[in-house]
Amino acid sequence: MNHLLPLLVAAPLLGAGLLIACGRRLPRVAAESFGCAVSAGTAALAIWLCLNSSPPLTEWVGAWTPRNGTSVGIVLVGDGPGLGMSALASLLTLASLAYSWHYFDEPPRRHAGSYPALMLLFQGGMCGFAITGDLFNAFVFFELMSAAAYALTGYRVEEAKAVQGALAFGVINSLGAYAMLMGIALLYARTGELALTHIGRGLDTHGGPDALTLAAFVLVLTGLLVKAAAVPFHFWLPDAHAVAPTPVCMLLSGVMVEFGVYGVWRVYGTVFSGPGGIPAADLERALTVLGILTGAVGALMCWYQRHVKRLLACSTIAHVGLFLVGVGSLLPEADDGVALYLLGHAGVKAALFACTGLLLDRFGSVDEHALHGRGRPLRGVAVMFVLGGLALAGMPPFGISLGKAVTEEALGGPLTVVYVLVSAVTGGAVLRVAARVFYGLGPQPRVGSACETTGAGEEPETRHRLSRIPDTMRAVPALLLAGSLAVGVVPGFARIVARSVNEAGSGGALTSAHWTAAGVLLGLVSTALALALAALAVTRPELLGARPWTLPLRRLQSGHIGDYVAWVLLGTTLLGALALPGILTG
Amino acid sequence: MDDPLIVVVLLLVAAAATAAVAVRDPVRQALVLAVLGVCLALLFTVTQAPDVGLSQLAVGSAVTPLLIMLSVRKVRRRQQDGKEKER
Amino acid sequence: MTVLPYLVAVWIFLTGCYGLATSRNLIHAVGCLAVCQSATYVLLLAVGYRAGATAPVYSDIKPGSRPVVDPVVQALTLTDIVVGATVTALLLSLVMQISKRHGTVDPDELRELRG
Amino acid sequence: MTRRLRMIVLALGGAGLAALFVAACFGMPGFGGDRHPYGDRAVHASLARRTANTISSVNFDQRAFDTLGEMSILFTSVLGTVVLLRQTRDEKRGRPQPQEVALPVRRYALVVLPVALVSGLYVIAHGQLSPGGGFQGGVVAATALHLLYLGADYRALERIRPIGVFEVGDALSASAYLVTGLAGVLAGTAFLANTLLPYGTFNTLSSGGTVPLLNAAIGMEVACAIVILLARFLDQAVEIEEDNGKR
Repeated sequence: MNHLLPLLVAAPLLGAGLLIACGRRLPRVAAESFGCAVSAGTAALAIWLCLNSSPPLTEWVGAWTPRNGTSVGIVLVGDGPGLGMSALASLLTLASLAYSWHYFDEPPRRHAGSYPALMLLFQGGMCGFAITGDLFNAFVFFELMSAAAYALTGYRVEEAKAVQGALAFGVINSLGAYAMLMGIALLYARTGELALTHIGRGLDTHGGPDALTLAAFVLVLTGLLVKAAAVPFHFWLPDAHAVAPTPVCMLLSGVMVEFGVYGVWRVYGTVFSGPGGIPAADLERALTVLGILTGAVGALMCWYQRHVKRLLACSTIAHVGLFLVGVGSLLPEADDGVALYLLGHAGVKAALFACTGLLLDRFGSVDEHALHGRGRPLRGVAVMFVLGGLALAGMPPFGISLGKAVTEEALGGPLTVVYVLVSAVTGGAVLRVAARVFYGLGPQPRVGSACETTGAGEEPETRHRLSRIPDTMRAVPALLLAGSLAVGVVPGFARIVARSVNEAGSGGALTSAHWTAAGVLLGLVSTALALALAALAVTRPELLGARPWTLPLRRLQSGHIGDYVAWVLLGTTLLGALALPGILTG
Repeated sequence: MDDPLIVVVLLLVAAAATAAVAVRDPVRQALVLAVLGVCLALLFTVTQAPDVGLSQLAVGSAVTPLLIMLSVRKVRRRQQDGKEKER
Repeated sequence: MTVLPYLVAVWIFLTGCYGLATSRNLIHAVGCLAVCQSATYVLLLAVGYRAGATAPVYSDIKPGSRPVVDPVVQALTLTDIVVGATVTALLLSLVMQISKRHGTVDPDELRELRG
Repeated sequence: MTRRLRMIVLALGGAGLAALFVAACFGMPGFGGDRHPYGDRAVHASLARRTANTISSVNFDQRAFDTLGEMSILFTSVLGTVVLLRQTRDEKRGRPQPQEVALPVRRYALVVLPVALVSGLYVIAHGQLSPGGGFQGGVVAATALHLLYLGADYRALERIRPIGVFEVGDALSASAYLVTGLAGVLAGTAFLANTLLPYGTFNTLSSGGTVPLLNAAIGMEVACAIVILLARFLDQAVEIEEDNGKR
């Protein structure tokens, strides 16, 4: 069975190759159906392998099975988290392809296969990154998913915003990837190995951590955190996610950004967690500080957006902050919670983007103020949007709520407050949009400030403005929400997730994840807070409107590539400073 | 380091890279990048990496600068068209 | 002296970053990104170098007769060079589209996507 | 953000990163050191499989999965460039005027073209033996083809460069690489396993098992990819114009 692991990568890539080879003659429907079939097949394979991943599968590509404990090949690790992430990525790819099926804007002439092919390449890159156990190989697949994502983000080249956002995305992420490659070179210099476990062992035999270990750690994490959009590496994300075509946004926000967090968890756990790596206290400090910062900045930015896609993108930043706090605690229970949270978040966020896409295609705008009350006829979409907002705020029994509850219980203390506040603000912002757009509540806001991006004047992504919404585009968000709900309510699912996460990491500790009274209560509290915030914002707009002290924060989001590069460098320094104390004393 | 040749080439590479950043005009930057490509190819050859040197020579000193030149040509042509239209 | 090659790589990387941050022309910025990338090649090959060794190609030397430099880093660098060029092409095509849609390639003049 | 603030942030970040890097450099093993465990194993494995060029063995056998990823990045970037530089609705195609090229340049280009093309193919074919291989040879061959732009003119180049064929070739060679890999799975060994073909005689063209096959696939892929890239860029720089009616 472990021979089938590489197929998770090979199948989508081969599908893309065939699509391009035959795409010039293929009618559009055939090309898109083929794309859906390939991604569905890969998803099925990923799920099947995932169900059989205990004990974890390992596969040496090219049959370079180690002799005397060493090998020259590349190892693939099919454990629960890796296969789970590839299953999630494949399912979301399938959802986005289904969402764009037939209705998405005309493909370029004689290139009917190019859009599904790019999606499949994206999927292949994500699956490869999820299952690889080799650091350089991880870098390669990281680049693959980035390259596909840049192209997909700029897909609508006639939109001025789209090409600008895609370039910022491309430049910043490439820079992050090169930083990561520098880090890999440093690790290779020290240990002479590339497989994750071997690097970890090599660091341990060398003795305690020193400046080289710290630099390698900081550089590798820079690449991953740029992808995860942790503050201050996050500036590219609102620009890119707000302008990418909606089905691509579903993938970017739903799973690609989360791959950064997954990468941090994987790399720290297998490379830097030994005595020769970075002491646990340092990682905890670094990730907790960055996580709280990310959560706070993301939530604030999210609240003050009127461009709905940008608002959702900022809420992704906020939630990534919470993931980082959870992962940074290094507690096995928190890992379980984050895994569940991530699964639930992917479904909800993708569904919310899908609903926003429907607004765009129907009304040619994603501006909260301009759309005031115009969404009334879309009753089904309204219900889904509200449910999405509530789920984002942490309402039980959605998967997000369960994951959050488990993590909160593990973390305890003040970090719980951060969790509740951030989810309340992001959920509240979504609910505010729902109330204004779909129900026309409250007065139509008039205030606008000079430094903000409005969502008006966007082009629909479909060929024409939709007069009625096709069933596929409506079914996809509904199914995604149902999936997110299932994460929370299907009995035994949480236990399976917890077991496979613990088996792969967490030092063999076995924990169980389930609903508790305290968790439900916290979820209800954050939901109530979100509802209150939304109600207040709708009825008394001036009360929670833009404050002068938030202006500098919003001005930082300048759309200028040079600024973003400067912030990346500062972030690297910050990360180094946060992880420094343990190196100095140890 | 016993090989003074490597030191010289390394310094050449550093100088070329600095120049590639310092030159602000993209056309001249493309030329400097081509020089940087040749210097890197030289460095790779003296550090016993002929494969990489060959690759760098073909890509770094031919393809990349060519792509940059073509982009500049497109952008400039566009801007000239724009100016003529304004007149 | 034994750290000079590493320091050169670091210098190239930081110079590239500086150029990227202060660039007034997006085409120039993409060129600076290519400079950043060449830093990774220099670092990788410097790590794999072995004093007094020869290239790891056995078409004209007898196996085992002389020490060879590390072939792994060379393989990594080799593929990366070609890939770097194509990613540069991808970014340059975005720049061309920006020039069409915004009428400028000066990052200071791009006035959308703020706040 | 003002220019001044950006410079402050940049200076802070750059200084921190520089300090980190320099400290790390002094912790590195000295330049030219003798400890390369992975490299030594790779050399050993390459000789055991009778591949004279160790680097080709690493690229196309030991770490062929990396090369699969790199090839896919190449494929993705080319596809992305094709999509991004497509002719949009507000653009039209202009006919470029043939430009006068000096006769010596023209003759030189036409003489060098076949030489460069053949040397590109030679470099691909000898990838497992001598320095070179699919990546380098592909670039050389693709660039050589564009000498025709100098030697004749743009129209001649367009005639011998039917872009559709190259796009199909690009996709097919990528698929060929994958199919070679999948053959290993079907044969029951492993993905990209180099156990199907005999390893041949050391230092001959047919040595190395599947290495020459994968090498050829990469050579074709790279050549097609670079041709398409240059074609798209030339297209933009020479042919595609904005429709004067709009904007």
